[in-house]
Amino acid sequence: MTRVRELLVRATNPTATVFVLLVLVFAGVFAMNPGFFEGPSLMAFLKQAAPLVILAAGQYFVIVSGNFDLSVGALVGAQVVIAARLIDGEESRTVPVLIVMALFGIAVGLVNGLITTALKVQSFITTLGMLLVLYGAIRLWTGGAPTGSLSEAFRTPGRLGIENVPVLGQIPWALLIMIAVGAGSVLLMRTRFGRILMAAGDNERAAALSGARVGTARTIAFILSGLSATVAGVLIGGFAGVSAQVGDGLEFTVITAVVLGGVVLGGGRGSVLAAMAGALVIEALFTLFNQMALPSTLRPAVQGAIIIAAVAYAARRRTRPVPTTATATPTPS
Amino acid sequence: MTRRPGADRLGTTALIYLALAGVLAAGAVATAIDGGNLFATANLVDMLTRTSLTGFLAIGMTLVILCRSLDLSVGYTAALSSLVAATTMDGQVANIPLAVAAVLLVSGLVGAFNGAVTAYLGVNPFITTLGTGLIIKGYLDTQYKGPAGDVPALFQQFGYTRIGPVPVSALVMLALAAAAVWFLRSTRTGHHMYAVGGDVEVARMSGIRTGRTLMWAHVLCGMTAGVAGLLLAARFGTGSAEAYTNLYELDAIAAVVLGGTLLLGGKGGVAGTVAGVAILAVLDTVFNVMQIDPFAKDVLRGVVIITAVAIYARRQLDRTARRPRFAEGRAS
Amino acid sequence: MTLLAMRGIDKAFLGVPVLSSVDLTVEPGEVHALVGENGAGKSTLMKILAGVHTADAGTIELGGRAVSFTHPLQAQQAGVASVFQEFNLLPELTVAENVHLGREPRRRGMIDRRAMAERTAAVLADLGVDDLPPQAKVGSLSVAHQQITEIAKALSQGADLICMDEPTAALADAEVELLYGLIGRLRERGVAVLYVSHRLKEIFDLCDRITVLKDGRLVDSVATADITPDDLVAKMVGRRIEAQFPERLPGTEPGEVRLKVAGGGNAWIDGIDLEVRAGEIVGLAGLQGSGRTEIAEAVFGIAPFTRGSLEVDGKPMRITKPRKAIAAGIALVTEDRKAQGLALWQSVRANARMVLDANARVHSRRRLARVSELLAGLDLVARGEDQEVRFLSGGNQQKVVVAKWLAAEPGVIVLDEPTRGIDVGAKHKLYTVIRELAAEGLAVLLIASELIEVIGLADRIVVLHDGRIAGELPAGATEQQVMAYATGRGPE
Amino acid sequence: TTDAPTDEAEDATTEESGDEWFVQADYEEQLAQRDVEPEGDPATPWLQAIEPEWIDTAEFAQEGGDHTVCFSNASISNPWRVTGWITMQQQVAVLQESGQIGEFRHSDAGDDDDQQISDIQAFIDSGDCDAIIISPSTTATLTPAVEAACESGVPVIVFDRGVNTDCAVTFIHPIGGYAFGADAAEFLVDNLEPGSKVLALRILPGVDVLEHRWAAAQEIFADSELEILGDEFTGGDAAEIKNIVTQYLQRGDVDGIWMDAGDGAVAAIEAFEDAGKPYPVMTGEDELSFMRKWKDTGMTALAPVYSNFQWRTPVIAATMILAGEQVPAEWVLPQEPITEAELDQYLEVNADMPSLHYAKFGGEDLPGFPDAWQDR
Ligand SMILES: Nc1ncnc2c1ncn2[C@@H]1O[C@H](COP(=O)(O)OP(=O)(O)OP(=O)(O)O)[C@@H](O)[C@H]1O
Ligand SMILES: Nc1ncnc2c1ncn2[C@@H]1O[C@H](COP(=O)(O)OP(=O)(O)OP(=O)(O)O)[C@@H](O)[C@H]1O
Ligand SMILES: [Mg+2]
Ligand SMILES: [Mg+2]
Repeated sequence: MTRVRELLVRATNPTATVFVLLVLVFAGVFAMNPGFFEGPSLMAFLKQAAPLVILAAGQYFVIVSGNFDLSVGALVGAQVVIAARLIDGEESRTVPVLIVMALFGIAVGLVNGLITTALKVQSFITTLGMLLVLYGAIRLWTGGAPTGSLSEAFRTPGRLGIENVPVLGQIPWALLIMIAVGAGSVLLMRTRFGRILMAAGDNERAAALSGARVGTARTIAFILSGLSATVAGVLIGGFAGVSAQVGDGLEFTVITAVVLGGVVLGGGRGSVLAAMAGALVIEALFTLFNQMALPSTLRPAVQGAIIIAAVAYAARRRTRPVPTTATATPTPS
Repeated sequence: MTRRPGADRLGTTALIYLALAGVLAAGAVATAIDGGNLFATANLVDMLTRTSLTGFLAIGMTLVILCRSLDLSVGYTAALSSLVAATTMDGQVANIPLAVAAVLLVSGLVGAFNGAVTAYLGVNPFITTLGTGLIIKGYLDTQYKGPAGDVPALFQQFGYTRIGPVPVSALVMLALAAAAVWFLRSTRTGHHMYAVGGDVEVARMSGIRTGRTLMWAHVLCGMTAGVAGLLLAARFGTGSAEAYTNLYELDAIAAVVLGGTLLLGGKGGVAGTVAGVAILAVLDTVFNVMQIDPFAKDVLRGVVIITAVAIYARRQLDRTARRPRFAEGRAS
Repeated sequence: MTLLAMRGIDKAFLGVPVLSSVDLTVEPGEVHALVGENGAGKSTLMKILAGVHTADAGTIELGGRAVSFTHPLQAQQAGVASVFQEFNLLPELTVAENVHLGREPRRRGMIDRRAMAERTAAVLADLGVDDLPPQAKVGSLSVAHQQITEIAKALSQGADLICMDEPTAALADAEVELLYGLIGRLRERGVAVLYVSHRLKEIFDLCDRITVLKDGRLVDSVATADITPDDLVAKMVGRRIEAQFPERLPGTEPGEVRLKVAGGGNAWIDGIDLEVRAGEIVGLAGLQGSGRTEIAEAVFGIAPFTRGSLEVDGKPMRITKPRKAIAAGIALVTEDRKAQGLALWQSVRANARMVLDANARVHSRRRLARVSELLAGLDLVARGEDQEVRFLSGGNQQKVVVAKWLAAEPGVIVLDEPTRGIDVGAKHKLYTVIRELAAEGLAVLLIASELIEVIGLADRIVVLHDGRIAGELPAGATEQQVMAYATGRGPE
Repeated sequence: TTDAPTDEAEDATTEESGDEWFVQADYEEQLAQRDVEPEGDPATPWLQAIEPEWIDTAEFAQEGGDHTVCFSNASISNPWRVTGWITMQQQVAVLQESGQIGEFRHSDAGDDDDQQISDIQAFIDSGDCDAIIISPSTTATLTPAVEAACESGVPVIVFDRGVNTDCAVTFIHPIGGYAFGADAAEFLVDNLEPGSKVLALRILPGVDVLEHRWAAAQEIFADSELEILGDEFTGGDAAEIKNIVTQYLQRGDVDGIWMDAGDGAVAAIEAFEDAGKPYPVMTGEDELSFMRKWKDTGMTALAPVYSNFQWRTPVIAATMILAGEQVPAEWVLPQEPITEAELDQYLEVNADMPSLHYAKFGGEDLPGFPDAWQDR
């Protein structure tokens, strides 16, 4: 019991801001619409939030190791389009196509990782380039707009769930997948790989001189990000079907989410749990705006202001006790 | 120890201009095979025209990146500026000076906000400027539901007039680039940007007002985005909120990095950035002349950017190179 | 009139007091030593004076006027120049630019680069350094030259008070001599120097007064003439330390050859023949830039040998990267702990087990379990193993690095300046540890810039000159003998 | 030299310059045009014209064929434009076959106004174009560039979105956004009980063709007894649409959905299915995914149309102009929504087309049909 509490404290300690923020936003949602916390609508919220949360976990690995992955939005889009074109409505193709998608996600992560680590191209540029390539290549392949259609089986994880559960109504598969990914990520960060990844983001040279395969660890982080984009793609495609715009701009949302979770761009700091909480905050914020019937056009402005304020608050907490050491602005690598 | 002063910086810049020449040559060959002539006047004009907008944005972006910061809000600032310009001018030639002043003020203030939040509140610039961009977007979408304002023909000359084959806007961009080169080299604030980007703590301990330096970089970056907005207004004849959808900020960052400035700050310069901008412009023109499919364009752009950066990443990251004492291979 | 009077200075980090009502007074022209164990608060006190940190309580008077600095610039303007413990240089800038950073001379509003170069040359000449061109890029300089640049930077400010935090930690004896001469000249000009060092010899050679801190409190402030080194150590550590170098432990006999290099060389070193046996401590001596670090890096696979052969435990090896070295049972404690040794934002524990985490071949539960023991054995002062390493004092950070390598239970350990920035108590502890390691059959290759350290510990001393081995001396050699080889003069 | 636009044309009032998108006169005109019988053969709607004012183009007539036609495209960044672009290319192939068009050059601005200005400039500077076709990415901002093109003396054809100048020889477009929005809004008013709740889903703010749709709908809803729950921007992203609709459904019933374009319409319908709510009365667009879902569910719906076949007209117009034939100054193409009665017919014709294809693409008679639209 105390061990659990200790774990919780440790997990939340440096990044408490995001959890406070989560509570605040949920309180706001509750004030607007108490019905939100009834089982079914809460489940619906978690179902729709799951892809971003999973993406945040993937992005976390990349960020904590000292890189960026700007290609995830394009990859999510590409995966959905690939799925639709290859499945083309045939149920029997679902599993093979899922395997192809996983391989594609791994391949994109691998290429991102190798270009970044072996060719020493900064990840901002690598993944920006990858974004362009994926965006263009997928449209080139489909002639500009997605073709084909998804199978029912493919859509199950993103759309359906365990039905008729008392109180909750439906437990979405997406939620279970999200929990599995979250648990897996937390456990992974507690392994030697996780610690090496963290150390590599903190001080690459020290880690390398300690015998760590820094490049390999970072490449694996990119692969994990590619896989998380694949899972997110399966969930998003399942949830809403194919559309041309799928995935657009997700990369910035997810990086914002991770940073909101107290993870420092530049690497070496932050917890994956908090990163995923950051994604929940963003989704909750969108829900809050919706509940408040805030004019659509104003929402970005409010979102921007809240993000800046929250990150500034977290930065103040981090810097206040040690005014001089932490003023350094960590920047993308 | 025998290195000439500044030889290293010069070397990198030279390499980038070499890369530019390479891209030009490759583009010329490709268009020639396709039956075109890249150096036809029309194509040269096209290339030069395409440099101005990204050029303005990239010059300011160079300053913030040198300081190890980033500005993802420039596209939004430019869109806002185009509206401020067009609505202030409102078709009146007499309002032009006022409009220019208003644009520089507004865009400078946006930059100041970015700088202040980044420098004094310790927010990562990626987040600061992403947030600022969202705020401006919200304002634009709410306030302007489309193009607004009217730019008098006189000011439209800024977007359309050419001296010989050279568009005025490209000349202004080059002049601004020259000013920025001078600023970085010869003023204390400019010089300190390298220090702040190299290591803020060291800069601070050396007595540099790091926050102020960063503020300056952001203000200037905001203002160059303002100038880009003026150019947009001159070319559109009106202000356009939609301009932010074009992700100009990513183009600008790509140009800066192509120009050899390190995203981690502290190294690089505007001379390289101009070459980076030119590389992108040449690519655009070549793609257009060759009628490349728009989606293939994206693919090729991505590949070229990564390849170019990979080529000079090797040199740049080899910072700790020590002078060898024994020539390799001979001593054995 | 008193130049500097700090009274009742308090400072806490994260609520933990680091300085408690510390007083310090410095007279004009005085060379004032500030000593104490690692973590005693010396650097913190100096940083308060330099405007880097702001004190929580207390007053500072400079030349009779009360001052309070919130930015280093204010301290500089008030006549306080500082050489900080950690390098404060920008590798991408030249020596001249670094020396004048933040204070660039201007002509008609523009930076005057020529004046900058001239003034830098003048300051370097004043220092007696003639092989450091002002236009050299600092990133390409040796550690020693960087340190000299750092000192030149402080000197060029024309300050009344220069604070130096372990300025000699990276210097070999020859450069230390330069600094001695310089400090003498400063003293003549009435410039005061606040001098932080762990090298007692320097303290007694240079300083007029000594202020001793312990655990953030003032222990004493005495004239150098009134105290003996042993008494000073006792004040610092709180107990007496018997012999400076512990005796070789009984039963430590050189055994099998564990590391053997024959004709090793690469771009920086050449013709290296070296043997280190189990239980043996081999010292590597030489001037700055003589290639000691290069040998360490070659053995460890950072900049591998491109010529010659290398054997570990009799097996020929090609060690081309650190992983291979670690797998072969080699460890390297690097000379720059912040850049090469530690992940500063990670905990003590995470750092201490980094080598185990990173190498499946050396990872084991038993070794993991020993990590805490190792840290305790090195007398680490930290608020727990969860504390982030960046909050530790330099000396304690160094102990974490040593622990990290010992955790892997190597057969050969290369120690590059292992005692840099470590206080006497910790040094003594580390010496003892090195002896114990040798007794356990470890082969130790020891690089140290303080000659007495090499002489005091090593069983054999290999002296380098200009990338080659200039000679070898047995234990008990004199400093003169070592220097004769090191400067290329051959045997005495 | 200067190729800046001259000042004269400028006082053509910048009607778009306010933040008000509703222009009463245009609104009324478009609503009226819906009931006008277009001139021309109904079998080739892309050649029909509503109340055309024929103008003489003899000044542009050129000898022979093999003309170089240049096309500055705003982008092909959405399925509607992708479909249209394929149609246009097929039409060009026909005209090339018949020798009327020689080279067909095109540039794509990727929705970037500034880029498109450069693209147009490059066409002018090249001096090779016998006619320039422009599909502007934004109305007001492309005005100076189009004026510059006109001044170069080459016939200019503008289609889809307009510009604030009438210097182009012809401006080709379907009736317009007001008509689209009104068709949809009227359908909801007619098919819903008074007091029903309607949710409006929109793609982006600030694009005139889309803003007009919403402005007309607001006009009609204001006179009805429907309750508008809200209007949301979705970016055309299916996931976003489904989120939003799901959230509205959590808070209460939604009886009707008004959309300003069909992208992602299916996701909105699925939100009702997943929430276990009855299907709404809905308006989408003639995108097949929506029409197929409509058919499957049997819901009450309408597919307003922004005639995709308009992509054929500009190239035909170019050959007409270069031949000195008369063209309408403003070439208003018919624009008729697809009703339930016509649903089956259109689904049948397009049975093999991909789901993001537009039913009224009007290319069935082109030689490339159906392969060109199927395997892109
Ligand atoms: N920025 C900081 N934040 C938190 N704690 C700090 C900080 N800087 C120093 N400390 C703590 O303050 C104490 C004093 O450190 P300081 O660096 O002044 O010691 P020192 O006497 O210079 O030691 P050394 O001889 O090892 O350099 C140490 O316990 C250290 O952990
Ligand atoms: N004046 C110089 N010019 C160019 N390179 C130099 C110069 N001085 C030193 N170096 C290079 O820097 C390397 C590292 O210097 P460093 O002082 O670390 O050498 P070292 O032998 O390891 O001495 P130490 O161990 O005392 O640091 C030298 O081996 C040499 O290659
Ligand atoms: Mg210290
Ligand atoms: Mg060394």
